[in-house]
Amino acid sequence: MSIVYYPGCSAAGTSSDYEKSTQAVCDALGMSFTPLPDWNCCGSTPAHATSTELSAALSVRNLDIAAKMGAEKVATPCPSCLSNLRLAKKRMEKPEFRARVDELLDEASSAELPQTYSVMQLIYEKYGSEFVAHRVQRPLKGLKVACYYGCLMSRPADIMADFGHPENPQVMESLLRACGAEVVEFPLKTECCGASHGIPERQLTANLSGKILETAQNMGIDALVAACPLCQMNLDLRQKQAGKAMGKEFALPVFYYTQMMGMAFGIKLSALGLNKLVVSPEPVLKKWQAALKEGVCE
Amino acid sequence: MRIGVFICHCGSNIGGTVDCAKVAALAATFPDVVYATDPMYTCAEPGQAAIEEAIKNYQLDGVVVASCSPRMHEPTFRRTVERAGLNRYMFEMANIREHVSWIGKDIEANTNKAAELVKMAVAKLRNNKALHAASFDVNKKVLVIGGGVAGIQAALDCAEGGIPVVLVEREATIGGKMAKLDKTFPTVDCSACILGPKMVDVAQSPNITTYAYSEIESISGYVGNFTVTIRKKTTYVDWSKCTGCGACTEKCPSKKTPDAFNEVTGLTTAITIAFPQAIPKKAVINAQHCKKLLTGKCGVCAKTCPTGAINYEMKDELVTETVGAIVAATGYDLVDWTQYEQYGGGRYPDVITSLQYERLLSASGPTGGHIVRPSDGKEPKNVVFIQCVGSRDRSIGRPYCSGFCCMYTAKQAVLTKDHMPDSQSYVFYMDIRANGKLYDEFQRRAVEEYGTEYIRGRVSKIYPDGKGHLIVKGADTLLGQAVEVEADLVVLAVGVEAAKGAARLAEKLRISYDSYGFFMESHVKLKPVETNTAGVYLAGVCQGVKDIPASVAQGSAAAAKVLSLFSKDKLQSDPQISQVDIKRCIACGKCVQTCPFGAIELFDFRGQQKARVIETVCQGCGLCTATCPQGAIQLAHFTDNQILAEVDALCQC
Amino acid sequence: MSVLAGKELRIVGFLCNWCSYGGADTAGVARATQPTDLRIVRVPCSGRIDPLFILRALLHGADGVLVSGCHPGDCHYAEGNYYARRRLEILKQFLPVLGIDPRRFEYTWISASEGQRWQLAVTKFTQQIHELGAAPAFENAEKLIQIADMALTALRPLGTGQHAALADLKKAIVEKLPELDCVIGWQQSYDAAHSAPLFMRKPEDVEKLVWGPLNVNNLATYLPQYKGKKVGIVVKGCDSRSVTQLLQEGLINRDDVVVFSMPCEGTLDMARINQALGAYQHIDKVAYDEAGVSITADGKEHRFCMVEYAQGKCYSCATPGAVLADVRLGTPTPVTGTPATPPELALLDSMSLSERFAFWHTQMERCIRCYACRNACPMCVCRDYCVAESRDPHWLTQEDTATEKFFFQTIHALHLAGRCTGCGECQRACPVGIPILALRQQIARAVAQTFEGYRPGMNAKATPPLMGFTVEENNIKEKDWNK
Amino acid sequence: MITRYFPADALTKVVASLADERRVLIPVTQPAVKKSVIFAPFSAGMTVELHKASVAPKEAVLPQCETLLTYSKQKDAEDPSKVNLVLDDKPQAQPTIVFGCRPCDARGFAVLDRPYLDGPFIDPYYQARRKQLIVITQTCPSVGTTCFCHWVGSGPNSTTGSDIMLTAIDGGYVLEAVTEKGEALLAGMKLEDGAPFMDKAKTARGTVEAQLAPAPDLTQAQEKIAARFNDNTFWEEQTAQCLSCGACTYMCPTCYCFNITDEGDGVCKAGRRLRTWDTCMSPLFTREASGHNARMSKAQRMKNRISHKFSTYPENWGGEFSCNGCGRCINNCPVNLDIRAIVLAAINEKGA
Repeated sequence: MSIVYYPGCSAAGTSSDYEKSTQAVCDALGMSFTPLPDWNCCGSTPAHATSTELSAALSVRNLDIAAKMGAEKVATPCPSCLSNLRLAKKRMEKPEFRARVDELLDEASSAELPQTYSVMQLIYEKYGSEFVAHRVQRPLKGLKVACYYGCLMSRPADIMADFGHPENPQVMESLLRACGAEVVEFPLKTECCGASHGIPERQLTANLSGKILETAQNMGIDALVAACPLCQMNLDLRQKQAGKAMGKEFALPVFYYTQMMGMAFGIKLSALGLNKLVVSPEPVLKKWQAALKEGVCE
Repeated sequence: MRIGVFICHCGSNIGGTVDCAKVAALAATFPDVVYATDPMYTCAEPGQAAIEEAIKNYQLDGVVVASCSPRMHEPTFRRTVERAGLNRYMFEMANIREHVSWIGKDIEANTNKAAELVKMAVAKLRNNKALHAASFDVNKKVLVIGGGVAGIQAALDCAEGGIPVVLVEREATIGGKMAKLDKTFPTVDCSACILGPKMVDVAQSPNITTYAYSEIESISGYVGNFTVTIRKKTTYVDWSKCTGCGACTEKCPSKKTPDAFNEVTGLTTAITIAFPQAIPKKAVINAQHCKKLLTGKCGVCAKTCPTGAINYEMKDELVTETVGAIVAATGYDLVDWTQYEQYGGGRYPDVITSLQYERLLSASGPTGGHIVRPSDGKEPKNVVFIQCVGSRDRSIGRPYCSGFCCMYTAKQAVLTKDHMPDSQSYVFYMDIRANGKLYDEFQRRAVEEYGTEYIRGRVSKIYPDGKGHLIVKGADTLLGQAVEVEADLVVLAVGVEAAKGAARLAEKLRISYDSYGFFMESHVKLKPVETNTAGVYLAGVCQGVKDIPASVAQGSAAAAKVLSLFSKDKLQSDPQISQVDIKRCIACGKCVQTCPFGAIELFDFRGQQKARVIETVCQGCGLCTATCPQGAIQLAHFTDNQILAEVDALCQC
Repeated sequence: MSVLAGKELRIVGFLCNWCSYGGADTAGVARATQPTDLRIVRVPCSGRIDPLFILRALLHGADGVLVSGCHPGDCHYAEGNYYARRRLEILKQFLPVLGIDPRRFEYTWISASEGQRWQLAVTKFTQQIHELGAAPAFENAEKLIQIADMALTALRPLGTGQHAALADLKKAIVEKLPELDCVIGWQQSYDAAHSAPLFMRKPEDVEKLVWGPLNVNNLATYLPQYKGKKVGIVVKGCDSRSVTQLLQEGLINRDDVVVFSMPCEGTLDMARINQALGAYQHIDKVAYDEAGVSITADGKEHRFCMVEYAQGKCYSCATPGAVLADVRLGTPTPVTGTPATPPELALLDSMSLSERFAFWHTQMERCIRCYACRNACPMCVCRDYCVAESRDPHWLTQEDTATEKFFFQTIHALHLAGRCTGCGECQRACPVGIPILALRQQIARAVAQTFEGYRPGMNAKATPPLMGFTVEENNIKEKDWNK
Repeated sequence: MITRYFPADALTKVVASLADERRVLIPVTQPAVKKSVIFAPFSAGMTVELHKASVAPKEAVLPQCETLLTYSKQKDAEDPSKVNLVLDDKPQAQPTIVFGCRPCDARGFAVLDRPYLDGPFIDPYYQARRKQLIVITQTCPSVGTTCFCHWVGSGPNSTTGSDIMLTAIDGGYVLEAVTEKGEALLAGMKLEDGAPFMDKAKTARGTVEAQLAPAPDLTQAQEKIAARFNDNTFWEEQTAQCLSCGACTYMCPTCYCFNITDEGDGVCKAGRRLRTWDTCMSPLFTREASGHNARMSKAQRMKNRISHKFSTYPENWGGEFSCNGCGRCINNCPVNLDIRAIVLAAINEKGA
C-alpha cells in the first residue's frame, strides 16, 4: 500500500516547523512515505479564485505523477492542499471538465487518480489512539489544551465525508488524549481564522482570530493546537494584532499537533522546530517538565 | 338481452366534435341494442327521466351511456337505472368527452372512436351480471388509539353518541403532549385547566374503558368487525388497589430516575405518578431504575403502600377487544435535534427544547414554574429562542413546516417576560407563521407589549464563551450583517414528526403512511379524517402537523364519521368483489398469497381445500383474478370474459 | 367498423381506474390534444391486467398496446402495481422470442394529476407505433422451417450411469416401502429401448427398477395427485428441481415425500434415436458402455454416444445431483462453467423477428391440440380446469387456427414464468415434435436477468419471483418518455 | 378386379395426374428434430415418398375442426329490436383421394363408417366426404415394433376400407382394385396392365406377412374385458403412469368422438358452430353442466377407452374390434403406455 507524500509549498517556507515535526512523528511511528518527485504547487487559494480548470490542472498534474508511480494514496499535512487535491479528483469525474483540464496538461491524465488524505487522518486510521498511546514516552501531563482544525479540514462535507462530522471532528482530540494531554472540547474548533484575508483585509482576520483566541483564553487552556500552516500563522504570528483588535492581551502559545505528539514521543525538542513559534512556548514546556518531574497525576 | 344506448351531446362539449346522431345510429346496429338515441344532457333531470322512460317502454335489461368520465357520473347513472328497477351493475359508460371530444377537433376520427368505445361498452355489458351488496352486522363499539387531546375529543364525542369506547394510551396517563404544556396560545389560558376537565370526563364516562400504559399488539378483521389485541404493559402496581395517594413516590430511595413526563428537565423517583392531574392517577414503577427489580434489595414502596398494591412479579397482560371502527390519534414526537452539532448536539445543558422549557414554565414542573438554567440553577437574563430546528430543513429530510412552533415561541416569550420582568428574549426566525384566529394579533403583542426582539435570520453556531454564557452566532438578514447574542438560556423550537412506532402501527392498521411516519388520509383536501381502509379514521397530528384547535376539530370529525358508520344496523359491502367458482378451484393458494388485504382464505369443503373470499375485506383490486391460472376466482364486474369482450370488440371485428 | 384506414392504427390502452384513467381525464379536461388511435380499457388496478390480455390483443390484430398504472408506492390497493411491474416486464422480454416487436408494447406509471405526462406518453407511443407500421398478422405469416443444432458441449461428463449404485437404491427403497403408499421410479416398457414410469408398492415391484439414460420421464408430475398420501420418488437432477418448485408453491407437503436420488449422467433424446433407428420390428439387444448405448434392432446394431444424442437440456444441466434429497447415493458429479444458451433458444436467437413469426406459424400448423405438453408438465396442476378448454373464462376458442394454438403456448409459457425448471417434458411429450421448450427457456432467461440470477426449483424456501415483489426493483427501469 | 402397374420413378407423376381433378392426400414428412409424417394435400413440386404417417388420415373424413353451420344476425334497419338469423349449414366436401396410407389406416374408415353411416342417424357431413373419398392403400412394406394389426382382424395386406391396393415390388408399383369405385378410377388411368406383376406382388405381400410374430388369441377379449368392468384396482394399476393427455386418441385412426361448440366473432354478430375432435381420456369428456363427472379418475377413463375398443364396439357393431392395431397410441404416448399389455393383462390375469 504505497503512499506518496506531498509536502506543499509552505512546508519549505513558513511552516518548516510543521514539516520537521510531521516527518519526525511519522518516522517515530514507522510510517514510510515515498516523496512525490517533481511536485508542483497545488494552486492554493489564488488558483481556484481565478479558474477552476487551472486549479484542477495544477493538482491533477501532481496526482497524475503519483498515479504513474502506482501510488494508491497521497498524504499531505496541509488542509488547503488536501482540499484542492480532493476537489480536483472529484471534478475530474465529469468527462467534459476532464477534457478541458487535460488540454492544459502536457499529456492526458490517467483515468484513475489516487485519493488524498491528511497525515493526521492516516495516523489515526492506520494506528488509532491505542497504538499512539503505546508509543508515548513522556506523556503531556499537566497540559490543558484545545484543538483547532480551521474551516477547511472537514469541509465541504460530501468530499471530506470520511474525516468525521463537519461541525464536530474528533480525530485530533483523540490523538492528543492518547498523548496524555487534558483536552478541552473547543466549540470554535472549525470556525474560520480569517485565512488569507490576513493580507488584503487585515482587520477581518484580526477579528476572527481574535474571537478564537479570546474564547480559548477564557477556557483557561495552556495552549491551542492547530493543524494548518495558515491558521497557525494567523493565531501565532498575528496574535498581537488580534489582541489589539479585541482590546485584550493574548499570550497563548499555538502548537502544531505534530509538535505536541513529538514532545510526547520523547523526540528532541530542537527537532520539532519549537523555536519558530512566535508566542514563546516556554511556559508550556516548563509546566510540562515540572509536571513530569513530580510525577503529578491529575 | 335488450340494451339501450344513450349518446350524450353534453351541450357542445361532445356534440361539438362528435356526430352524436351518427354514433347513435351505429349503436343501433350493435348486437342486442334495441334502442339508441342522443339526448342533449343525459345527466340532467330530463336526461335521467328519459333513461327511466326508455327502460320501461323498451323493457331494457341494460343501459350504456356514452358521455363524460365514469369517475364523474357513474354513481349518478347507476342510481338512475336502479330507480327504474334495473340492477345498478347492468350499466356501462363510454367516456367520449375527456377521452374523445376534448382531445382533438377531427370530427370523423372522433365519431369513429366514439362509436368504437360504445361498441366496447356494449360488448362488456352483454357479459355483466346483476350484483347485490351483501349486508353484515356492525359491532357498534369504537377503539381510539392515543389519549392526546384529539383522542380524548373523539372518545368523548363517541361516548356522548352512546357508543362504547375503548381508549388505549401508551403512557401511564392520558393527556398526551397537551398535558405537558403550561399555557396555550393564543389565549394564554392554562393547558391543564382546559384539558383537565375533559380528562376527568373520560375517566367518569361510563361508555369509555381506558387502557393506559398499554399498546396495540395486533389488529385483524374488517370494518364493523375488528378484533384488537391490546398489550397492558406491566406497571408492577395493581391499579385496582392503587388509590393514587402517592405515599410510595415520597419514600422511594431511587431519586435519580430521569423524569420522562417532564422531558428530563428534572429527576424523580423510580415509582411515580406522572403529574398531579394524571388520569388514571395511578403509580408506575420504572423497571430500569427500581433497586428492587434490578438488584432484588429494597421494597420500600411495597412496605409503605397502604393498600398493598405493589407486585414485583407482575407481567405484561394481553387483552382482546372487538370493535367496529378505529380512530388513530397517536399524535407526534419531536425530531431528534441532537443531530445539529452546530447547536452543541445535546452537549450544552443550557440549550433545551421548547417542550422542556414548557415544563420549566409549568407550576407542576420540576422547578415549580421558576425558570432556571439547568447548568447552574441561576435565573437567566437573556433567553434566545431559535425557530425551525428540524423543520423546513431538506438536509435532514424534514422539509415541511411544523405549523405551531412560531405561535408557542411567541407564547413562551410572553411567559418569560411574565416570570422574569427584567429578562430579554430574542427569537431567531425565518418567517412567522401565525395564520389562526387571533394568532397574528397575539404574536404582535409578544413583540410590542413584551419587547421580544425578533431577529430574522438563521443561527450558524452556539458555543460557550467560557464565562458561563452561550454565544449565539447568526445572521440578521434585515440589517444584512452577522449578529451575536450572549444568551443565558437557548430554547430550540424543535420540529415535529410522527410518534415513534407510528409506522409499525400503520402496518397493523393496514393503512399507508408517508416517509415521515404521518398516516395517509383518503384525500388530503376532501377526506382528511378517513383512510383507504374502511372503518379506520384519523385525528390529530398523526395525520399531519396541526395545532390544538384543528386536532380537537378532527377528533370530533372522526367521531362524527364513526357515529354515521354506526347509524345503520347493517353495513353494505361493495359487491364489486371477487367470487370463487368452487368447482374450478384446486386450492393452489396463489390468490391467498398475493391478496394485499388477506381477503381470501382456504377452507375445507366436503373434504377438499377450496378458496373463499371474505366479502367485507375484499377491496376489488382484481390481483387474484390475474394470478389464478385456471380463472377459478373472478372479480365481479371486471371478469376475464368482460375484459376479453372489450379486447375482442376492438381487435377481432 | 375499425380504425380509420391510413390515418389510425389499432392501439389498445389498459389504464387503472384510480390513477392513469384519472390522468387521461385530467389531460382531457385540460383540452390536451392527443392522437385518437388509442382506445382505453378501464380496469380497477394495473395488478388486474393479466399479461395474456395484452398477448390476446397483439395476436388478434392490435398494432400496439399501452398499459398505465399508479406510480409504485401510490397504488390505491397498496401492492397491485408492484406485482404488475414484474409481470409486465417479463412479458416485454418474452415478446421478441414470439416474433413480436417489443416496442409494440409499453407500460408506464401515470398519476391522476399528471395530465401532460399522459399526453406525452400517448403521443410518443402512438408515434412509435406509426413508425413500426401495422403489425403483421400471424395467420398470414409465410412458411419457414429451421432445425436446431442439438450437439453442444456439456458442463459435465455425459455417460450412461451404469456403475450407479442401483442395488443400494433398490435396498433403500425396499426399506422405506412399508411406510409409503408407493415409490415412483422407472421400468422397462414394451422393449429394452423404451422405459416407462414404475409405481412400486411391493418388494417384487422394486426389482423392475432401472437406472440409465432411458429414464426420460419427469416423475414429479405424479406427485400432486398423491397429496395427502406418503409417497417416494426417484429423481434425476432436473426432476429434483421440479419437486423443489412444487414444495415452493405448497402443492406437495415436504414430509409426505421421500426423495431418492443418484447423480444423473444425462438422458437420451429418444426422438433423434428413433429417427436414426428408422422402422424396425424388434429390438434384439440394448448394451450400455461408458460413453453411450448400442441398440440392435432387427439384427442391425446402431451405436449412440451420449455426447451426440443426449437431450438438449442435459448439455446445459448444472444440477446432475439432486437439489434436494432424503436418500442420496453415489458421488456428486462436479459441474464446471456456466450453461450456454440452450440449443432451441439459440436457434431462435439467430432469427429475425419476422423469421420467428413465420417459424412459429409453420410449427403451430402441425399442432393437433392434444395437450400432451400441458399434461406432461409437473407444474401444470390445474389439471381438469385448464383455461384452454373452458367457456368461463373463455380465453381460447376450439378453432384449430395456428393463432389459437400459438396463444395456448403463450398461456402455458406465461403461467410457468418464474416456475418452469426447464425439465423439457413439454417438448419431449409433443407427438409432432414442435420445439416449444424455447418459449419457456426465453422466459427463464428473462427471469434470471431481471431477478438477480433467480432460477426456479433451486431453493424450497424461495418465493417464485412473480408471486412477490420488492418496493425498489434493481433491474426494472421506468419508461422515460422524454428520451 | 383389374390391376395396373407403373415404374417406381413414375410415382410422383401418377399422383400429380390424380391431383388434377381431386385433392390427393399423401404422407408428407415435416422436417424437425422429432420428424412427424402428416397427410397433407399434394401440390406441384412435391416429391412423393410413402412413409407410415404419424397421424392417421382420419382428417379426410373427420377433420379436427369443421364448421357445421354459420349464423349471422341481420338487424332490421328501422326497428333495431327486430333481428333475423341467417343460417347456412350446407356440408362442404370435395372429391379426395387418400394415397399411400396403410391397411391399418384404411380399416379406420370402415370402423368410422358404422357409427356415422350404419347407425340410426346418418351424419350428413361425414357422408358427404365419405362418398367422394377414394382410398389407395399401400400393402404394408415393413412391420413396426408396435404394430399388432394381425391381433385385431386386420393384417399387412388387409383390404378393409380400401378401394385400391398398391404393392411395392422392385422397380415399380402394382395397383389392384378391390371396389367398383377403385376399379372405375383405375380404368380411367392410362397405365399398363398389372397382371404380369401380380405374382411378384403376391410374394412381396407374403414376405411381410411372414415377419409377423404369432398373434395371441383375442376372441375372448369382448367378454373378458366386459367382465373386468368392476375390477377397479386392476384399472388403477394399469393406468398409474397415464397423464390423460389426448395424444393417443387424436393419433388413432378409429377414435371418432367429437365436441360441438359455438364460436362467435368479437361481438357475436355472426359466428360458427364447430365440430372438433374430443378425447375420452380428458376429464372434460364426461363433465356435466352441474360439475358432476361420471369418470373422475383416469383409471375409469382408460377402462372406458379399452372397453369401447375391445368390448362395447364389437358388441354394438357385429364383433369387429374398433382398434386397427396400428400402434400409434403406443408410439406417441409420452409415458410409453402399451395398450397391448393392458388388453393381454385384462384377458389373462385371474382376478375378479
